[in-house]
Amino acid sequence: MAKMSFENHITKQFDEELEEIRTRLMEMGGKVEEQLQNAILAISDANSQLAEQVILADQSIDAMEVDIDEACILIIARRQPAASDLRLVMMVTKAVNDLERIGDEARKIANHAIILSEENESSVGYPEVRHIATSVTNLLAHALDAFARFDSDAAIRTIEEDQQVDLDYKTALREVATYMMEDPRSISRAINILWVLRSLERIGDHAKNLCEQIVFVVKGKDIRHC
Amino acid sequence: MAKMSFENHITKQFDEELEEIRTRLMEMGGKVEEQLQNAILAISDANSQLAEQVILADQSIDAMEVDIDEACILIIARRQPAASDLRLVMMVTKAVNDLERIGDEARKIANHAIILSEENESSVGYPEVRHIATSVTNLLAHALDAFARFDSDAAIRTIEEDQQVDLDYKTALREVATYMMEDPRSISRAINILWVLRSLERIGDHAKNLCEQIVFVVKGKDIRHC
Amino acid sequence: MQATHLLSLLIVLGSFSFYVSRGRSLALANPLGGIRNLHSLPSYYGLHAALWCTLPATFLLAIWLIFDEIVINAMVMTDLSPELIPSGNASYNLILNKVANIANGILPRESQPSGLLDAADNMLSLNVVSQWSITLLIITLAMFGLAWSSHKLKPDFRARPAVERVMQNLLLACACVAIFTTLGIVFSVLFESIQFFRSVPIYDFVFGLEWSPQTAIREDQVGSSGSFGAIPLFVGTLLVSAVAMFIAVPIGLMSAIYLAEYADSKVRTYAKPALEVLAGIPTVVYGFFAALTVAPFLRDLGASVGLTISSESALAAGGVMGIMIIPFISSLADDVITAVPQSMRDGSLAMGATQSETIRKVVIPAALPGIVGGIMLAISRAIGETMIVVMAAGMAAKLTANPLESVTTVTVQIVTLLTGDQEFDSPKTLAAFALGLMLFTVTLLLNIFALHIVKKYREQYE
Amino acid sequence: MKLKSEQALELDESHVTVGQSFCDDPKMTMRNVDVFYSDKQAIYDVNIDIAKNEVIAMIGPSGCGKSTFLRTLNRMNDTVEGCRVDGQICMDGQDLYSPKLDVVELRARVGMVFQKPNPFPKSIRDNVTYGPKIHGLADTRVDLDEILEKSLRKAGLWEEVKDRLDQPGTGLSGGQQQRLCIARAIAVSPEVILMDEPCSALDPIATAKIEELIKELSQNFTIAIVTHSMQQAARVSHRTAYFHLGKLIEVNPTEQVFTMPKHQLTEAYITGRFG
Amino acid sequence: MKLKSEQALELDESHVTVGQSFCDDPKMTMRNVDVFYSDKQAIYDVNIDIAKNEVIAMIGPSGCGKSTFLRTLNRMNDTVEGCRVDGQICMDGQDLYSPKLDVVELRARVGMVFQKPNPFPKSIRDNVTYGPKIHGLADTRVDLDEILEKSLRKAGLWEEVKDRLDQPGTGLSGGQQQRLCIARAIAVSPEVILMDEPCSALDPIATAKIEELIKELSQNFTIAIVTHSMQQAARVSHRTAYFHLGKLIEVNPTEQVFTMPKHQLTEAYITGRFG
Amino acid sequence: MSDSKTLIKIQHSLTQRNRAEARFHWYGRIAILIGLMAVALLFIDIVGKGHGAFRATYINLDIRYDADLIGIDNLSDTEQLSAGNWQALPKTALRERFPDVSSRRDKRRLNNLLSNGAGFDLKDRLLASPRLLGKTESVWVLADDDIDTYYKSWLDGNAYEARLTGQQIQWIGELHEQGSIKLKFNSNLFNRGDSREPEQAGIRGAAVGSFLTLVMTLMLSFPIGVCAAIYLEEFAPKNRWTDFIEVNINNLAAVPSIIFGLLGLAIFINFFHVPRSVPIVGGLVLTLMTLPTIIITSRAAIKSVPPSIREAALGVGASRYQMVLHHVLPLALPGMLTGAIIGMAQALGETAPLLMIGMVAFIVDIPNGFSDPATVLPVQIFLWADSPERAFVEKTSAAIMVLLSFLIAMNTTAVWLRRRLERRW
Ligand SMILES: Nc1ncnc2c1ncn2[C@@H]1O[C@H](COP(=O)(O)OP(=O)(O)OP(=O)(O)O)[C@@H](O)[C@H]1O
Ligand SMILES: Nc1ncnc2c1ncn2[C@@H]1O[C@H](COP(=O)(O)OP(=O)(O)OP(=O)(O)O)[C@@H](O)[C@H]1O
Ligand SMILES: [Mg+2]
Ligand SMILES: [Mg+2]
Ligand SMILES: O=P([O-])([O-])[O-]
Repeated sequence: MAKMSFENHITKQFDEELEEIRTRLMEMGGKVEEQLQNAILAISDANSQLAEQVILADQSIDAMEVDIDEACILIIARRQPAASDLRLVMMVTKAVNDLERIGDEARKIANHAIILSEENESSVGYPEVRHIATSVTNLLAHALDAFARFDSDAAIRTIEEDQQVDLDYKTALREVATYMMEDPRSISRAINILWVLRSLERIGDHAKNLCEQIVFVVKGKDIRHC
Repeated sequence: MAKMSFENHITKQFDEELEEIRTRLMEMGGKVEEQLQNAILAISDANSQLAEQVILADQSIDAMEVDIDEACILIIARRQPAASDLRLVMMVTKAVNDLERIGDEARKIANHAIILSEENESSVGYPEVRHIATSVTNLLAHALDAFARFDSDAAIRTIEEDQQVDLDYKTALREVATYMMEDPRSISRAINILWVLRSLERIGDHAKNLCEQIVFVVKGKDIRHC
Repeated sequence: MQATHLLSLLIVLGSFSFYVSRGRSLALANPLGGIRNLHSLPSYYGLHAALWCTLPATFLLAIWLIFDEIVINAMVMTDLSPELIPSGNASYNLILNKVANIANGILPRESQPSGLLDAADNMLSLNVVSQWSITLLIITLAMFGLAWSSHKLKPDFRARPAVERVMQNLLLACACVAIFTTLGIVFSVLFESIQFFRSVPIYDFVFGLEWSPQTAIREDQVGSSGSFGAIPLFVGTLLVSAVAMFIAVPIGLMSAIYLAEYADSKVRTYAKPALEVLAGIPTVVYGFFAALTVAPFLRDLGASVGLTISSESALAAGGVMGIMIIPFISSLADDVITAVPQSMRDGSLAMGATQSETIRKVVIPAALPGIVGGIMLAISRAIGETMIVVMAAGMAAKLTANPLESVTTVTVQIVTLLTGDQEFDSPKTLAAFALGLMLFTVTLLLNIFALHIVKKYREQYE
Repeated sequence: MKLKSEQALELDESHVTVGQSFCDDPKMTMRNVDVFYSDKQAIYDVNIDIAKNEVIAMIGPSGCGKSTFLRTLNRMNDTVEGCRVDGQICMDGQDLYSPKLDVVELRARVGMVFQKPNPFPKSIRDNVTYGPKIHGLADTRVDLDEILEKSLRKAGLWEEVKDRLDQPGTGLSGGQQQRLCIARAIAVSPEVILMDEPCSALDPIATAKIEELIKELSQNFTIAIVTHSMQQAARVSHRTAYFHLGKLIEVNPTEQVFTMPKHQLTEAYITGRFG
Repeated sequence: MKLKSEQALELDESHVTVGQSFCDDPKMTMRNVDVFYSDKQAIYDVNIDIAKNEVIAMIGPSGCGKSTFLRTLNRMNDTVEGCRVDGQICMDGQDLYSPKLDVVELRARVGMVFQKPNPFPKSIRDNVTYGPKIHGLADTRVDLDEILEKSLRKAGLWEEVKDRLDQPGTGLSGGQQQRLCIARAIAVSPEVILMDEPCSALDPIATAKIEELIKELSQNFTIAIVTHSMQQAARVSHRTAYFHLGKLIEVNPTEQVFTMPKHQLTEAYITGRFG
Repeated sequence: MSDSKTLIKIQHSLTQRNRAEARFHWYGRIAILIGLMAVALLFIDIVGKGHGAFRATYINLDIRYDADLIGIDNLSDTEQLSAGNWQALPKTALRERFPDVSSRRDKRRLNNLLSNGAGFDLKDRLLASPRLLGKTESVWVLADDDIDTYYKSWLDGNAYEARLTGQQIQWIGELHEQGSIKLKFNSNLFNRGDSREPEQAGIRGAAVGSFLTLVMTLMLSFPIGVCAAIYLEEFAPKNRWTDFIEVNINNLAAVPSIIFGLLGLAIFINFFHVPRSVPIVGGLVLTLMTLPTIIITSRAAIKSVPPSIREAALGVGASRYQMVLHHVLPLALPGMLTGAIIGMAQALGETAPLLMIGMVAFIVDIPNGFSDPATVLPVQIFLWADSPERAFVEKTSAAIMVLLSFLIAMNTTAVWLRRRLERRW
């Protein structure tokens, strides 16, 4: 039973409500993914306008979090979900948190993009950022994908992916530190790069959390911190 | 109704269960607070042993998170909490997440404490860390206190405190960056300090989240992102 | 026309009005866009007309029927030549009867005084006039009713409530029949009894130890010295009833318990109706059985063991009466026992009680008031039972408590006093009514008490 | 750290209903309604509006007067001896308790569904067409059949019973029976439907179906439903009214009542803190 | 993305109960138990252990055989005509259906509490002392009073009724009556208490009190409870058994059944996916 | 947890308790057996006594329809017919059969073999086929009741000779050997009214009287009873007045039936001067008597219609009358009918009140209408049971059997109806 459905309740209303929070979560995921991509684009293209846009859009993600959370609470109050339904609802209320955090990190990246774009045109740290950004974007995409399909196997694979990202992140950090020591003028810029990297790493972690939640929903096992 | 109680259910069992998750959350809070203090102590005293200890102890915090989460799910499945009870349970499942994150950050600080203790005895950045660490420790203490008393006013005051911490954090960052540029040898050390500062800032944020949750429980209003 | 013909006529008129008015209401509804625009359904308009058409007329007919004979008789008698009018109530009726008989051709017209013949003719013609006038009156009244109701027929006329009000009064009238019956009983026994107590002091009647009404017909003793002491009758009645209850209560009760609690459904489906057959057997059959089978059998049995048992013993009558009452008690007890909710039994059985413990300690105590009420009803029935004792208990008013002897009962005496050739107003006849009064009073008290208990109990689980 | 004090859970003498009791376009309005059973007062000074096409749920502990409240709305209380209603209850501005009003007509406009499914022991067809027949709603057989099908469809029962319309309604399952009763009620095109614990005699599956149905019906009818299941109220209603000892304590949008009730008594009831 | 297929929700011919049906130190054991009502089979091949001092809850859709199962445990089924039990049911290793066993003794050892509170129409005192009296458990009046107080205390009723022990038990409120029935059952010191939907006739408040009581009693007694409320099962029991069409589908620790049931049917029932 | 002490105490008490249980069970069995035995005994007794009455003794005679013997010349002259000496026909034929009987006493004894009504039977035969006049025909002629009693008992092997002379016994023996005496179906029992002669007496008059009385009772008591029940259950406000009506009804149901007889006597006969012995009065009295039964059962039937049905009807906007008429009444009708049948059965078996209103009169004619004097079956039984003739015992039993079969049929119908139509909610 690696996949599951949340249909076929006697109360169609309940089906709809569960479907609703799922779709909204997916929507939020899509939005967050977009934010992340834009933020990364803003950095690599030094596009401060795009960055501004990302920062502005973050509010809507925050609103989504609050909305979905409320919907979950309503479902619990109304439907007394049990077993898989309950796990789904609990998962969603945790997942929105993670997604919101991802959104926040994307905003932070965008913030740094603005700062970076105002600075000189040096490309210090860009390759590292690009490399990790790609991995993290994939990670998030896979996580959301796994969620869409309630595919716990895919989720577990994604969790493994995150370990690679963490390794890459450490390497990148070291490299950026090296740049800094090599060229103290780039320190200010490098620090920004550091923050961006850190944000990306956090995003990876949050995507991993998402995957853990998926496994929890599907298998009923809490695999956090294992 | 700024304060509230979770007693007097017809089912005493329910009272007990709610009390149980509350106490466990408080316990977890205490533990996390201790971790934070130890981590900070490990940095300021360059006590790598203490830091190791912090890192080890983090596992028990993780376990606590999983346990409390499970208890919350059971309460929902069993008792169908509504209104304030439901808000409390939902709050707890979010709060454990924040506490766990604080624990994680404390571990990270401890990690950096080890690195820092292995490096030279320079005191670059220490004052900043100390300053912010004190603020953040207070912040957390206040948040936990507000939770213990379900005091939404105190929680709101604590949220305001966090803004000060954020300001201080920014100042500290700028100072550490200055150190780096002034003394490139200290870069590696300073980066560690940066991470510690960042961790402290996140802890402040998480403490703030806790407070927002408290307001949510007591007032029923979701004040996140406002 | 005769009353029955008039009634049929009214029925015809009523149905006619119904159809006409219903049709009219439908016609009214059509242009308005369907019957939903009428206040009531068309049939109510029809009913309204039918009621208005028939009810007043029927009422009038009833009054006419009650009074027309009286009025005609009075008219005939006033026209009667004064020398033929006798004094005294009894002979007044006699003359009237004679006139009526002449008029109806029962008495031959020949050899009757001409005054009477005139009166008879007078009566005949009056009868004809009366019949025609009532016929006319009724038809007019019916037509008036129909016209009135047609006048009211409008789409917003509230026909349904109007019809329903009439219905309610009809129903009420039916419910009052019971009260009239009771009143009838009370009056019929009370008046005659009062008359009786004028000649026999009530004290002598209630506390007298000797009962020999036969002496009262002897010419020289009319109304004066016949002994009307009812005590022997009551003792006899009680004796027979006691014997009956002695048999019926244990058997009836245990049968009910067995059937309700122990018997499986197969036994119950056969045994219960079989037992109920006893309840359906007419008392006269029991009487026959008691008089022709049981009494001789008992007598012979007694003789064979050296006991003298009267061939009309209280034992035979009471015994058979007991058998008659078995199903009465058992079905009443069965009712109250089955009314005890199964959950009581389950509760007791689940505690580890045996079935008899459950019955004795839970079911019977819970049902006890009902059972007691049932037994009291049975007693009242035994006291009032007539045919068995008439046929099997004998006539001798003996003051004895020995069931082997012959005794007589209140009901036996009522029957004997009233079925012979009776002279009205003689204390002997009136005594029967006095006995009836006593019987009614006693059973009334018993019944009210018993019904009260039974009802109170029933409500407990409802 | 208890709720203000123990007394806080009791009612003040002069209470005012908390929340949104009134609305702009009310279908029914109640003003200062008191209901008595002989000497016993069952409802105290209730003021509330019921909006058009809303589902309003009445909840509260046993004996608090929910059923009584509901039954005043179509004067089913008239059948209870000694029941007296004071105050004003109007539907579309018309006083329900004025002597001029015909209760028969009122009950056709305000249908009722009872706790225990109570189909007439007649065929399914006769059950549904009974109301239209006695009210003269159909002039022809065809009209009647049309009403029959429409009502059964609305009650979500048509597909299940269309092949056995002439079989007795009592032969249906409990849930189907209750839906039949709903079909019967809507066959006379009422404007308001009252439901007194319509699911309490049903198993969870049938209950779920009825709840679905209520949701659908709320598009065409105004529905007032009494339920002992708070969750049910939470699921089906737009607004929830909480009764306590005959007083209307709180009326608010359902979501609010179940997550953030305004009155302490409501909170106490919702969270199971009575006793 | 549905559950494997629609058929998955149906039972295989040869089914095996999922989960932890057995335990090490069982109070009662059932092996291959079938129960028939005349020709109709109500229970199919049930195998389960009930541990000492555990609370085991039976849940399942209406008519699935929960009550039947429960009543086989103290042979209350004997009172139903045409009921036959096959297989082996033992308590402490002793076969309950052996001809040698005296059901009177069995029922004293396995008490039962019914759906509707059924106090005898006697005084509270007589209700509780009924069992001890018929079983001759008390030699003196003092003993009896002691049992009376102890039982009422255990049932949490002593404080409420101690001043009116001689008033009729039927005068108590529904919830009190049910606790009286529990007191009556424990007055004969049974080892096992069976409860068949003990709260379904009670309001939520009384229900909550009974649930409390069950929790407390579970320290001294083995309790088997049938309930139609899944939440109740979740609240009071240690293990939960799910029945479906007379078959025992799953037995597992309650927490697991309600958060992570093993069998799809259990999951479907718990989450409300039947119909 | 049950301590072993408890268990031991329980086990200790068990033997005695189980024995008490068995005893109690047996009491029940014995009680029910006694009841059933009483039923059986009664039936066996009645059937044993009465089965003979369905057959009567007939003697085969060669009858010559001699107009002179009878003393008529015109078969269409009713006056002649009624004055004719019909009994001469069988007497002559019998004397021809036993030509050696000569003494007057013997002749009378010989004539006593025949029923007094035998001649009238022959008259009917002749009137049915007038061409028989003057012809001879072999006819089975009804024998006297004493002969009947003797012949039946003799056939059964224990001859009852008390009322016969040796000579008569001998004649019968001869006739028997000739095959000229035999038992045939007793059609008189079902075709005739009462008679002083047992062999002539039939139950038809009583049966018709019973029927008319019952019809009267049913026509009055059922509608009134049902209406009263409806009023009391559905419309009556709860007040003193209706309580009073209720108490009245319940009490009337338990008032001894003879009291109703007194009522009938005092009110209908003495006050309204309705003639005695007529079905109208009988019907009226029985109506009053059965009314409470019908009201009570009807009320029970109405009560058993669940209130939810009423609420349902009111809930869709039916008025109270529509509710009663459309829903309550149809559902309660089976119960009401059952009540009516039971009431009728009760009325059919009732005797005492009818004695009071003069239905004990000796009435030979079969009543033709409600105002003809009549008697009823149970009263007929009472009368016959009181008659001294031994042959009436048999007749009585037979009448009882007929009455009982009616009653059982009615009660069975009631039970069947209840089973068939009763609804359980
Ligand atoms: N016919 C009646 N006569 C007298 N009192 C009544 C009557 N019906 C109800 N009551 C009383 O009126 C109060 C309100 O009753 P109501 O039936 O409206 O309560 P409810 O909220 O519907 O309760 P439940 O949840 O038990 O149905 C109760 O105290 C009840 O005892
Ligand atoms: N006395 C009986 N005779 C025949 N069949 C019965 C009897 N009692 C129960 N049954 C049948 O046995 C099956 C199981 O019944 P049981 O009462 O045990 O179900 P349950 O799970 O307790 O249902 P519920 O939740 O409705 O109480 C049902 O199909 C029922 O119809
Ligand atoms: Mg109610
Ligand atoms: Mg059950
Ligand atoms: O929000 P985070 O602390 O998990 O990055």
